[in-house]
Amino acid sequence: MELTRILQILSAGLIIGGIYALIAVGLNLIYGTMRLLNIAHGELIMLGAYVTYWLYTLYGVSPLISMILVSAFSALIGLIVCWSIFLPIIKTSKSAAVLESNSLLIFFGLSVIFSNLASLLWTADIRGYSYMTKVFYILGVPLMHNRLLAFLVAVVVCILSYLLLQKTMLGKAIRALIQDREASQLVGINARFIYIFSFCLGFAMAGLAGCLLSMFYEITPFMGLPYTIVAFIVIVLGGLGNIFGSLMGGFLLGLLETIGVSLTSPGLRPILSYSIFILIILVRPKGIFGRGVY
Amino acid sequence: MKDMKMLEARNISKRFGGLMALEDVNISVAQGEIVGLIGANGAGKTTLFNVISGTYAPTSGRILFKGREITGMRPHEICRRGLVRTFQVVKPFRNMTVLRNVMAGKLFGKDRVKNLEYAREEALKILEFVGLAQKAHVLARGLGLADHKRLELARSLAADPELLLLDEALAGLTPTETVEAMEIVRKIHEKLQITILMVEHVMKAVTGLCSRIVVLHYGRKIAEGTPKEIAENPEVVEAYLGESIEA
Amino acid sequence: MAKRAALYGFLALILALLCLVPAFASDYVVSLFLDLLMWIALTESWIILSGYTGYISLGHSAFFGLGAYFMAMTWTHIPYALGVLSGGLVCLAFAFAIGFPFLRVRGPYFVILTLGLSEFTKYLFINLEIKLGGTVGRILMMTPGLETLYYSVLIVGTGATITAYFVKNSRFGIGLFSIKEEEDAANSLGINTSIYKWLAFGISAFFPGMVGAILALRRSYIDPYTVFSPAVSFQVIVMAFLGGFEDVEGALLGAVVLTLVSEALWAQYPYYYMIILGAIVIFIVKFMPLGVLHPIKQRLLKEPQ
Amino acid sequence: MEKRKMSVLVVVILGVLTLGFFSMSAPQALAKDVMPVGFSMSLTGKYAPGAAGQMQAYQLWLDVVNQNGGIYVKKYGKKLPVKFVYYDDKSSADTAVRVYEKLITKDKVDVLLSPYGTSIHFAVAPLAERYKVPIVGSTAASVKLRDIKSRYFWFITSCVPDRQMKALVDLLKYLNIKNIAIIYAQELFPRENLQFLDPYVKKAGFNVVLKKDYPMGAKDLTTLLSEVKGKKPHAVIALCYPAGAFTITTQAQEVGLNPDFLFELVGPAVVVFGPKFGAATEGIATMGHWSPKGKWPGAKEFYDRYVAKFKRKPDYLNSVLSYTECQIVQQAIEAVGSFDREKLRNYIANHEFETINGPIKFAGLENTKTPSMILQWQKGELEIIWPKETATAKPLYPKPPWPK
Repeated sequence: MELTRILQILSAGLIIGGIYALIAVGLNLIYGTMRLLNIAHGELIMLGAYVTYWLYTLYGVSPLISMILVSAFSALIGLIVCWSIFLPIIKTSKSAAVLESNSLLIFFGLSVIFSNLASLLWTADIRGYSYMTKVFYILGVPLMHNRLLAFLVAVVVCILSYLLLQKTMLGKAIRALIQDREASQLVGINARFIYIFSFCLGFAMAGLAGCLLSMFYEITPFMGLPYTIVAFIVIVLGGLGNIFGSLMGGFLLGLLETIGVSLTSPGLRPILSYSIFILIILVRPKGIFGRGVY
Repeated sequence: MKDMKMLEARNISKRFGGLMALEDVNISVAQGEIVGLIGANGAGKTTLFNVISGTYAPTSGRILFKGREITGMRPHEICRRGLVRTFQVVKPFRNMTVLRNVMAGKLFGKDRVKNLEYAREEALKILEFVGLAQKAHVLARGLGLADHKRLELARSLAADPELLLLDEALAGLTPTETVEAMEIVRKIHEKLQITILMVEHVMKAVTGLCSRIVVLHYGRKIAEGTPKEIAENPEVVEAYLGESIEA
Repeated sequence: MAKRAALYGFLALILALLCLVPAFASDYVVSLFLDLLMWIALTESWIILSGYTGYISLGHSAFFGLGAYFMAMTWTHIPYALGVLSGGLVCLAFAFAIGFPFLRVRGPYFVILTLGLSEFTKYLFINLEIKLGGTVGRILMMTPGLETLYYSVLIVGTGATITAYFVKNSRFGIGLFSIKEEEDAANSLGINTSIYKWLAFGISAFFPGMVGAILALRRSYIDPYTVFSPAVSFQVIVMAFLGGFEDVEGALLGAVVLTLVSEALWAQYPYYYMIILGAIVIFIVKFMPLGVLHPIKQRLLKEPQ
Repeated sequence: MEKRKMSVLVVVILGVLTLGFFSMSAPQALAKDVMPVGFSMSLTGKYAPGAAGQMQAYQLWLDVVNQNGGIYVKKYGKKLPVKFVYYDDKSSADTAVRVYEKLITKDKVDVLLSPYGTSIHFAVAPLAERYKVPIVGSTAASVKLRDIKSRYFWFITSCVPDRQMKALVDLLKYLNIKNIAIIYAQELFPRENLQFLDPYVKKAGFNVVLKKDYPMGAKDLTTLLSEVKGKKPHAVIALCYPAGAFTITTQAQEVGLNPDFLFELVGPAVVVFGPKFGAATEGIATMGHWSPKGKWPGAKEFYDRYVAKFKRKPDYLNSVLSYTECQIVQQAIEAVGSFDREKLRNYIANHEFETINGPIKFAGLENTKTPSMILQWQKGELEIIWPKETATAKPLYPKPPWPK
């Protein structure tokens, strides 16, 4: 195989992997700290994409600026949802199992509400816009500016969130909470604040991912579910609660998919990625990187 | 018959990655004995229990129960042969009633009772025996610690053990509760004729109940003998006991 | 005892009424009940594994789709009843085949693993279809009438409910609940946890296979995207959770409440009903965290819990 | 205690809702002064984006008819305004089947319109036969429709894969193309098209340099497209659905794949395609058999009204097919003069209809009157470029390079 083609495959894998990582890290943050499986994650991506789309088409706001606006908007949704629904429920839940199942239901309700609200407000039409469609060559590999941008932003945000967890006091507190909820509360960590913080951060990352994706994929009210499924698979591959694992898992899945496809047929991609996923979980029932925080 | 070996663990080693949790441990329990297993935290007591009861397979070594090999068997198979354990951190079936917890032991233990009604009657008898009968219909999660420990005992008894492994059945109890619990253990041994191997931190209980004591230290057996011999063993005193035995 | 007899009588009466539905109701009502019974069958069978052992499965759509495809492939070659039954048996066999390794995986990992399974089977069938038939999707001709399908689903739904009831109140059921509460302790207490989970998984897969087989004929057109849709699994979970997650009655009530409420809303507010439904789900969880049945039950039993 | 009360309240509310639903009476059967027309629509779920164009076409027809005071029905001696009775089928075939059962047996509507999409058409078709109700299908295309063997169901589209692919290959021959690459989605319609494309291609003696499939929902086709580019085909035939068309159009620009002829099966006729890709649409061809410039009565008028009402263009496939369907139903009612199902059926089966898409006549289930056509984006409009008889513009060949 010629070199440019190999590079092409690798770059495609890395780009899609970077976006997977961004989506998965946001999801895992919420799972890790609160043990809540957010099945409305894809719907937040959808909302982020719509907000970017409308800001761009109606007011000409550049998606570069929207990245910040959308993140803030999603964080605000996170704040409202967390404060009005989840904090009271965490307080009153009788056991972890009840909490886990009830949160699943609530997120299910939210995802239904979000996607149908979007469809009601903006119709179910497919939407999209073109932004930064100039092509750029790196080592002979063509890349569209918007995808390169999305990749860079995703990676930077993932690394920043990783550094946040590693280097700051807040990050240490979050990691402590992920590792041992009770012990961390004993040493005086304000769990309530961290819940809200990680909830908002997770939501903001989903919104941001939506903003990035909207630059090159089509937008519909029901686009969320496939992203949720991918995010689930990535966080399980990397280990639940393991942020570093999600980052790696995202890239791993992205590369596996593109490399696998180039060796076989694109039609086999889903079979390939799901069978690899199933095999990995059967061999390592706690993900490749296991639980724990790096 | 008194000297028949109920349990024989020969040259047990267990390695977790680079950590040697048990190294060449030999331990045997004769029928009718109460043997105490002591050692500091991390000495490998619970690991030894896990290996004997089948939760972990040993890295090397053999385990014989009533002269038959049980090495590598799964926990339920070992239980059905009459070797039943309790857990240090109690593991009741929280959302089932106390009675159902004990019925589970009756249904799946050595007797493998098929009839639910019969199991219920038997379970009630056992609850009576450990003094938990009046709470038979309470959900297990509503019990206090002392009752949880009793329930743990009752559930294990329901499985009809010949050898009972008690993992810190007395830990965390108040002095009065400890005395009551010791009484139950004694009753189990004397009335039900069940052989007992117990891990215990409460030295009063160990010396009061056990005819023989084995001491583990960093995964190795460093001493074995009567309570008196152990108390006078300088190596043990240095490693672990020290002042607590005098107290 | 008298109370129990009254209850049995009541249930028999309901069953008899259900049998009579096609005789006096319009086709629309029959099809509504068919839908309802389908969800009952799916939810009741789901709780046999997930409600009783706590292994929450998103794999129901895999079994549903497998049953549907089995029927689509054998339709007109083998008799209807045999096709439905074998649809279930194929799923049972499939669940048994994958059960041991799958059920070693616990907690949320199991949830996602089963989601992966149902997606995997979906794409497997897409590729198989292309290899075998050249296209994706099949049309089924000369399908049985609404009444036949209705009675079939009635039988399967009743069967699933009765099975769920007897499993729960049996020695087997106590074993399953012990696994849910403390798997290690259950194992140490003599329960062969792997076999128990494995059996529950198989039984739980049997019914959606049959339902899928029947529903394939009702749709008369199937393709992998629609029959392996994860929506089936999600809806089953919502119903089971609403009902309180581990009760035969709860699953029944959850299925009935969600189906009827969504039907009532759906006919009235075609654009809003999903939003209202989502809000209702959140509302119920917020104010009845143990399911809709729980407060009623508490009131009836006056049991301090 | 608060909580307990709350839960009881919830149960009561749910109960009332449910009861209210069941006690709801059927539509009033008083003097006949309105004509209920029923259908199921994918308002939510995965088909919702495509179904929007159909729903709007129905609404436009409703407006047009009711502005004239309704449809004249001889039996009642007056014009009856149309009232829609429709439900959301959540993009699920089960629900759609229930909707039609409800419309027929409970709501007792006078006439039925079709649902959205091939799979739901297939699920609903047996009902037409069972209840002997005529339904004119719109947004469905598959060779399998010929297997349905219903006397009460028809399909308008001429995008039936065998005919469509023949038209495509004829065009390719006309353009004198030699090397072609085929990429196709793993879905019913694209696969069916491939089935028929293959033999035509073989017969025409084209050189197929690449033929690969991709899964539905694939988000990254750059590797596939750069492989295609490496083979240097003259024509790229993408048998895709709208999502794939978006991805292919974007990523073909990215990898610099610019064949002389680019055909994307379904997608370029979707309303948002033009606004999204702007100048990049130039030269992209797709299937379809309508254009406002077509020499058919009412075509332009339909287009203008649609744009005026919805502030957007109609979907050249879904909206037009659905509107055509309404026209056929309307003409049948006017001719028969009642809602007698058997008479309506016979009329639809045996007569020719004048529509915004030209004359339509059914042979069996299929509309054989309308030829299969190829559309192409030219200067921001979709033009019919094939066959020559209905063409509104000449084919633009070779396709110009992507805009910088």
